[in-house]
Amino acid sequence: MYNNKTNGNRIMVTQKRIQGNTLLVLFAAIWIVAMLIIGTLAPVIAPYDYQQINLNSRLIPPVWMEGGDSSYFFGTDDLGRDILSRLFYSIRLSLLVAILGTVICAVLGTTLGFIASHFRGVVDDFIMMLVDFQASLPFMILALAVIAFFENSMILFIGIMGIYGWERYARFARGLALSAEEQGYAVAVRTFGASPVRIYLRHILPNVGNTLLVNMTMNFPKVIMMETSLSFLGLGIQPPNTSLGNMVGFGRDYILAAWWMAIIPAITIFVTTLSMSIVGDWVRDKLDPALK
Amino acid sequence: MSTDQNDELLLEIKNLSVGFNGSHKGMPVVRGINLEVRTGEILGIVGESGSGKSVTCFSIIRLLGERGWTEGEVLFDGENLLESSENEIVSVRGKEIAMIFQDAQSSLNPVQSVGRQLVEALELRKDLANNSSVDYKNEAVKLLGEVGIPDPERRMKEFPHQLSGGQNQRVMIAIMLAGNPRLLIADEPTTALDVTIQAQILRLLKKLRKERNMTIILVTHDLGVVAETCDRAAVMYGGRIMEYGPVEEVLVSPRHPYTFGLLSSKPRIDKRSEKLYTIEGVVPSPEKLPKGCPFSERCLYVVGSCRDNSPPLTNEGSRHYFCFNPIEEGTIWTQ
Amino acid sequence: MDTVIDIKTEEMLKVENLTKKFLIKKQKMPWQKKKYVHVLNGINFTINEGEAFGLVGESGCGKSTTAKVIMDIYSPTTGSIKYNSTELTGLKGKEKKAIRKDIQYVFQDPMGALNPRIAVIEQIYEPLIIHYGRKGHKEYYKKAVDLLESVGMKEAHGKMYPHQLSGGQRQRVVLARAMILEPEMLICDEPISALDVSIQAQVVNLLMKIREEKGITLLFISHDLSMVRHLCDRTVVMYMGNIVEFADRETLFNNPLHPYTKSLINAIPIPDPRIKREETILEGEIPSLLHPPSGCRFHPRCPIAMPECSIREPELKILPDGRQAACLALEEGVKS
Amino acid sequence: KETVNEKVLRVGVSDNPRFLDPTANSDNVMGRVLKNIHETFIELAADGTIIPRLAESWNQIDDRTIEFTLRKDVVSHAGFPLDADDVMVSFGEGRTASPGDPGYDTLKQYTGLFEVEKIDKYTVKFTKAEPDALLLLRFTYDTTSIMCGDSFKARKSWEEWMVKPVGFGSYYVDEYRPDEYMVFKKFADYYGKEAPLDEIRYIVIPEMAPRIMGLLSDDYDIITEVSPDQFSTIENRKGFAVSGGPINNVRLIIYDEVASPVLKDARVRLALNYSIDRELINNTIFKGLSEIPNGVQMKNFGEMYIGEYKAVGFNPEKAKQLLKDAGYNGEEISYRYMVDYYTGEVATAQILQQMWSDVGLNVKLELKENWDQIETDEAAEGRGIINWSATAIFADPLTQIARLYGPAGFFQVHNMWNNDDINAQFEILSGTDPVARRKAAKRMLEISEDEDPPGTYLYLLPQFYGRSEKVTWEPSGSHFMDFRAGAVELSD
Amino acid sequence: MNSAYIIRKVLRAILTVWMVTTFVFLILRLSGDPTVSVLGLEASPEAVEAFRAKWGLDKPISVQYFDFISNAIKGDLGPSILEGRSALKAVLSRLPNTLILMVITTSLTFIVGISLGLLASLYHNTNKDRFIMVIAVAGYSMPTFVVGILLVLLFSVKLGWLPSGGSGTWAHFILPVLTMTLVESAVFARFTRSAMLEVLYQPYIKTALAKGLSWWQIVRRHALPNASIPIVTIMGFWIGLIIAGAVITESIFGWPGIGRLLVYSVKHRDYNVVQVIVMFISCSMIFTNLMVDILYGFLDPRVSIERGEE
Ligand SMILES: Nc1ncnc2c1ncn2[C@@H]1O[C@H](COP(=O)(O)OP(=O)(O)OP(=O)(O)O)[C@@H](O)[C@H]1O
Ligand SMILES: Nc1ncnc2c1ncn2[C@@H]1O[C@H](COP(=O)(O)OP(=O)(O)OP(=O)(O)O)[C@@H](O)[C@H]1O
Ligand SMILES: [Mg+2]
Ligand SMILES: [Mg+2]
Repeated sequence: MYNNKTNGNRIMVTQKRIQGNTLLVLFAAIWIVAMLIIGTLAPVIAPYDYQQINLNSRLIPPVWMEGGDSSYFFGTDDLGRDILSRLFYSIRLSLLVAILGTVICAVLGTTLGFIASHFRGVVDDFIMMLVDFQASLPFMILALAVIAFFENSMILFIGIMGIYGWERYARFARGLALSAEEQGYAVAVRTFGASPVRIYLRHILPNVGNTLLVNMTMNFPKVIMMETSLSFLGLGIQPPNTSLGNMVGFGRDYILAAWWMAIIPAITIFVTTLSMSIVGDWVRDKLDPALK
Repeated sequence: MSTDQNDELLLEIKNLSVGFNGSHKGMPVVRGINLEVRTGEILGIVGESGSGKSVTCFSIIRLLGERGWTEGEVLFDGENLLESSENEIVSVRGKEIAMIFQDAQSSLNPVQSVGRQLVEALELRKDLANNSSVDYKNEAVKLLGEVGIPDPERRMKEFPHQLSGGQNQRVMIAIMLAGNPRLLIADEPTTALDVTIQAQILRLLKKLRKERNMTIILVTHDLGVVAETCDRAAVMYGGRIMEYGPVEEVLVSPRHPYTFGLLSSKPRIDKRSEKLYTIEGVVPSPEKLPKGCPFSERCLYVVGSCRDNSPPLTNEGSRHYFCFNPIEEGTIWTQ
Repeated sequence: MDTVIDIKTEEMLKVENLTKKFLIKKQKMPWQKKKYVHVLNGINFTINEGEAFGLVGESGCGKSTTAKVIMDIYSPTTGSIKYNSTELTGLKGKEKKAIRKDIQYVFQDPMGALNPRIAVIEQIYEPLIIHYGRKGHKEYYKKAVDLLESVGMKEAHGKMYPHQLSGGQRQRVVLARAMILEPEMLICDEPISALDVSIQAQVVNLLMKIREEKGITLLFISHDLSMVRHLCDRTVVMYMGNIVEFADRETLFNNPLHPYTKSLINAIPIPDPRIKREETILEGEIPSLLHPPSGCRFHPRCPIAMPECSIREPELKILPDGRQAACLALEEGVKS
Repeated sequence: KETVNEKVLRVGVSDNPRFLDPTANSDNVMGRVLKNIHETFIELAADGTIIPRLAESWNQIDDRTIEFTLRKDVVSHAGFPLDADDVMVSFGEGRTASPGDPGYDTLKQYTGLFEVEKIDKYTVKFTKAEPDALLLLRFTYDTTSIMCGDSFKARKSWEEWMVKPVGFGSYYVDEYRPDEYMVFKKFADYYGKEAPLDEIRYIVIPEMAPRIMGLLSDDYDIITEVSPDQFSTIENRKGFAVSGGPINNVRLIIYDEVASPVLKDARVRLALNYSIDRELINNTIFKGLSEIPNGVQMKNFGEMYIGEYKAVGFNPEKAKQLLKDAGYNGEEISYRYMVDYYTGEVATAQILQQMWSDVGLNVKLELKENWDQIETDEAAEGRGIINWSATAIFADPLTQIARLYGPAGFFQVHNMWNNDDINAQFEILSGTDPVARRKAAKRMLEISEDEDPPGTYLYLLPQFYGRSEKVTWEPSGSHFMDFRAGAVELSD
Repeated sequence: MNSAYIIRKVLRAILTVWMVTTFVFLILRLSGDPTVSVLGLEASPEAVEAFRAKWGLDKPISVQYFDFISNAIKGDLGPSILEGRSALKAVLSRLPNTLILMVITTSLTFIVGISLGLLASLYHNTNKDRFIMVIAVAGYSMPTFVVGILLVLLFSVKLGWLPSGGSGTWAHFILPVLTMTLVESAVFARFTRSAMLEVLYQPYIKTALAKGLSWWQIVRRHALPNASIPIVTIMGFWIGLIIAGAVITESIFGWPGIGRLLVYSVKHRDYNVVQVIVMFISCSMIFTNLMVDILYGFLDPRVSIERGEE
């Protein structure tokens, strides 16, 4: 009855754009779900033992390339291990570490940022000091500290990844909250006697959450690559165990001679990050009342 | 105060419907209204809160936002603004048609000083840009003074949160006057002002009309303001125009029961009653409007046909209304 | 002075000597000087339990600031605010939260006071959650819908977000939110300015009703003098951070004493085009708060200003009929 | 910068030495360049003959004493003529003579200490405290290079000297930028044959793939440390070639029988030795281009090469049997290693682990961040297996297996393993009787591989280079990249 | 801001630097020692002892710490154990390389990132938006190593236009800068986009439109400044990011910068060099963060970092 000719303009964008998005979002969501499934089922679906070295079948290229072997879909690595199986296990480990690490990190950082913004003064100074401390401390040294005092363990490793980058969340959260706190809605709920926790979680967080969400999706590949540096130091995932980061890291010398060793996991990281960004943006749009 | 000095049509709204995708089940909130605005007149629009006054104004300069849609025509100087290109509408906004927003306090950029926001508007003016001798800052200070902001020099440097509600509203007015538009749409420009300043602003608007032949659409709830300022008035209800004509006629002897009810609701300064008169019932929401007259559910003068049929346009000289059972001439609205 | 006030005379809110200055020039660099503007200059008034107390005055004279100071949005520079003889300034913790339940504030800028990311109905019943926990969610919702309806809106509006509402609808949402806790005292900062007269009437009737039924105390800030007159038992008139006149309804509107009050009442437009009113617009520059005029702050614009007005600042005097006004012309011994 | 006919050789290396004075330290990267800028009295040719360099002639007086007569036409990079004083300074106080001197330790470690005496302007006499079977050979090693005495005395600090020493070689150090590049220039007044290049630039590109790409895009003429898996990348491109092969260095693994209770039993260690398929590693990882040594010894040892000895080799059945005998029950053995101290260290470790696990040995890989966490006494706890290598500095077991496992070797000193028999053989090997020495060498091999192994050999460390065909150059069989006269040619 | 505020900030800065250096001091010393790196694996125990005595490594750690601090206060940050010369000099000699790279990449990243973010936000949810995002995310999530190698393959090996590594001429800059820009621009692009989307629907943008501003003017004058808090926040830790992010780029291109030096010095436990670098990073970090804090106040006048000051 009424057509949908919109009245918007370049800045206030139009209707069509929102609908065209769904296919991409669907693909991204499927990818993420697939990653999760692969991660969970890795032991079941991996065609080979991912640690089984077979020096006689080294560096076989993926099936679609000349010299490929149909029993090794993505080929083999420098020790003749099946890349596909290793990829599955890597996804399992990396997703676990990255997701847990990112969540710990986001919660920790955001909380501290909010606390700094709320209390200001000495508390702010103290937290910002920690932030500066963490930010100017090369992460490598923190890892060394951990190695110096603890045994290498998975929980510890995830804990370490949870510390990686918290200072960014803290800074973002603090910066945005400083501004949001002064906005009418925050002032208004304060006059109702709302507790700071409520003000921050219910009112300020949704209004600053997008930036934090972006930071989370941005953090993902960095956490994965961080695995490698830590592995090189003897912390976290170590050969013959595998993770996406380690596959890339240990495969980098082969990038010219056997690109599949590093590029296949790199593409996995890329597509996963991309999917997370797409889904993240979609969630963002869904939650944005301005688009309703 | 007559409109026939200049009968040139400046703005003509033809069968305009406006709605929002997603909200109100996609039903329009403004439903096929027609309105004519002549050069140099002040047109008052009054009406129920939520009846679509602001939405109509926004749609004229195409600021409905992301999900708004329009149908119909908005002819400005004979040009359909709803069809014009992005660049054309940008050149119309501010310079030809300016709009004072209702929500001044939130509509100013919170992180820029009011002076900067005002100067920016001035800088967009072509006639000033060609004139190298103008000092935008001085002009801005002058404008702020004109709208009655005390100590304009200092206020220039202040930020919206440092100003009072009324001061922000005046800043908003100044910003929109800065473009020296031919048509000024003022959406409740004086709600946050005390009566003395309101009078000052209204006087300014009248002066502008007189000196620059500026045309003004004044949306307001204050019937007193309409009575004192406007040449003609339109009364809106439920996305429709109910009654439309010269102020003397609409406010003195309203034909439409809704106008009548409105006038009766206003407390008088010289009288006191225990309870104010209100129109019974609740405004219907856009998705549940009755088939016929939108006011029929609350109307005291409702007749059978009101509910099912849209009342036709009745022309009575220079006034127009839509009603099956108009109020008789001479019914006195004062209680 | 209480003689004319017919309602209970128990003091509820006592504002004493309230002053407020704002920093207007931040010291961005250590060598810069700070600059302050004095917005309130020692305000005194007392609101009695159950009464409707009006606060009117020129735009920018400090009405909202007064309200915000009472609400602890701004902290006062000096002065005291007593609520049922509890000192509000410097209150902390539980006591503060308890007081929050008793006094509610309706913001002047409804758009700013609403969270853009939360559906309005949730914002309306949020105060209930804050004070009574999550349990009665359903009831809260119902209560919120009832309130929405009582201000002339529909349940459907509740599901919308602030930017999807019209100005008047937002204003009513904010009002509903403030009423939901059934506070003892409600401070309304221009709660009806964006409403059409019919809904204004509906809202004012509602306020009067709850006042009668629940004994709620109202501090009503408005520019609409006819509404103030209709609603408020006593009213103060402010001008540039000072109280210039204070009286009960009949006295104030029938016989305003202060020249500023007079010009206010004269400026009210009358919704009848046939009546051509004398336009008495105040002449003269509106003075700056930073450099307030000497003596009486109103004298540069005062139609009856005398030489002495620019020298001496008038005090708020209690006149024989119980009203208060601050004008030298009313003081004995000053010749006009 | 480059004029048309200047011959500049650009070498892409993974790392440059931190010191250019031979006594400052001794590591592979130093060995790669030193002989290009420094000269010793004599030099050992690939065929085992001795070529005189700075020394015109020499005269070995007995097992402990030797005299060198210097050439008279030699000038240093700084222009000072060479004489006995330069030698005195090179082995004198402030450089290598006493324990506090910066070069003391390195010299002592690789060649032993000397008493130096100036006989006349061009004759010097060296005396050792103990008889030394290798006395003459010692003077072929880098640490005995002669420095320009006047320049050394004029130096401001050792640190400054270290990166820009003044010697007598065919190139001189022109510019040294740590971590960036290092430039050697032709020394015009070189006494011998003129250097074939005007300039050598050693450019540091730590990563292998960029090095290879740099070669292919003509940014370098030669690159070092290319793994055999990359050969095709280089060879498939016209105008590029690879070369290289094993050098005089045996890659080893070492057992800590003291810290690890499981390894106390020699049978378990033997089982570890037997279960390694070394040929497989060479044939796959190195494409057969390296070599599996016959125990910890080199073929070029000549008389001292024990050809009749048969090193353990690959025998999984025997390994299993040994484990059974030892009552090994899957106890965990830790294997500590680092990421890339030795080429392909990570890959090798994983391969070994797999091979061991095939015979039932439970070896746990523990990646460590630095050597401290592996080799120091504080890190001993729980240590089982570690990586090592042994260079045959001179073609004699004394500088390889004996230096490694002898009483002064790292493992005995640090109490990771002790064997009195080996120590007795070491005494004999240190003597000068050739027949007894050979017997002792054989015995040492037997003890260290078949009886009470402190570790085992893996393969000869290979070194592969990629180069543009504009460069005619062949690797030397050691770490040294020889760019002196006759060794290299650069066409335009 | 008043002098008390400044004093507090300075104290905080000093405390932070102290904390960082102390932490680094302890951790490096507890987890390794430069001896092996300098003397080699098979150094004799005497040599090791002599070496440790020479650099004071044999003293109890508390004494070493005290020496370090007291020297540092005097302005002497000690020698580089690996290089012999003063650690400060060792770092300073590489600083120009890093600074040049940093300045160029930072400005480029900034311009490219923000422009991409802006475009994406203006074309929100269209194909252009998605395309920009895919490019940005690709650059960002592909390991730096891979990005660098691909660039070298294209520009050096295939086309032969640019040197594949090393330093010296302006041409050597291009690929490292390009790599880092490709990798890091996404940071700005993503944050700009998200912050812009927050702002573009605010009511004051409507006001600006009503004034008659074109979309580009609106972006420049209203949207971007108002969206800048997260952008400015990233600037706050940009220095740390870029130094850390540079390590891999530096090793691909053999670029002699601080990042590589840091990794190298940590690996070989060149204590003082690590200290100098960490001090450099933390000082710049503290400085930029202070600037950012002050900027917050400019960007949003409602924000007062020192609340209570009225
Ligand atoms: N962005 C939007 N999305 C959905 N619905 C909207 C939007 N803006 C306005 N509306 C709806 O359109 C109707 C008319 O709104 P409008 O703002 O024009 O009212 P108004 O006549 O200006 O009222 P008031 O006097 O209260 O300002 C309202 O019911 C409102 O809910
Ligand atoms: N945060 C602030 N910083 C500086 N000045 C302020 C601040 N808030 C208010 N003011 C100033 O205080 C004065 C009083 O403001 P207030 O908001 O109380 O006025 P008001 O009486 O409510 O006016 P209106 O009727 O226009 O809303 C104004 O001049 C305003 O500029
Ligand atoms: Mg409106
Ligand atoms: Mg106000």
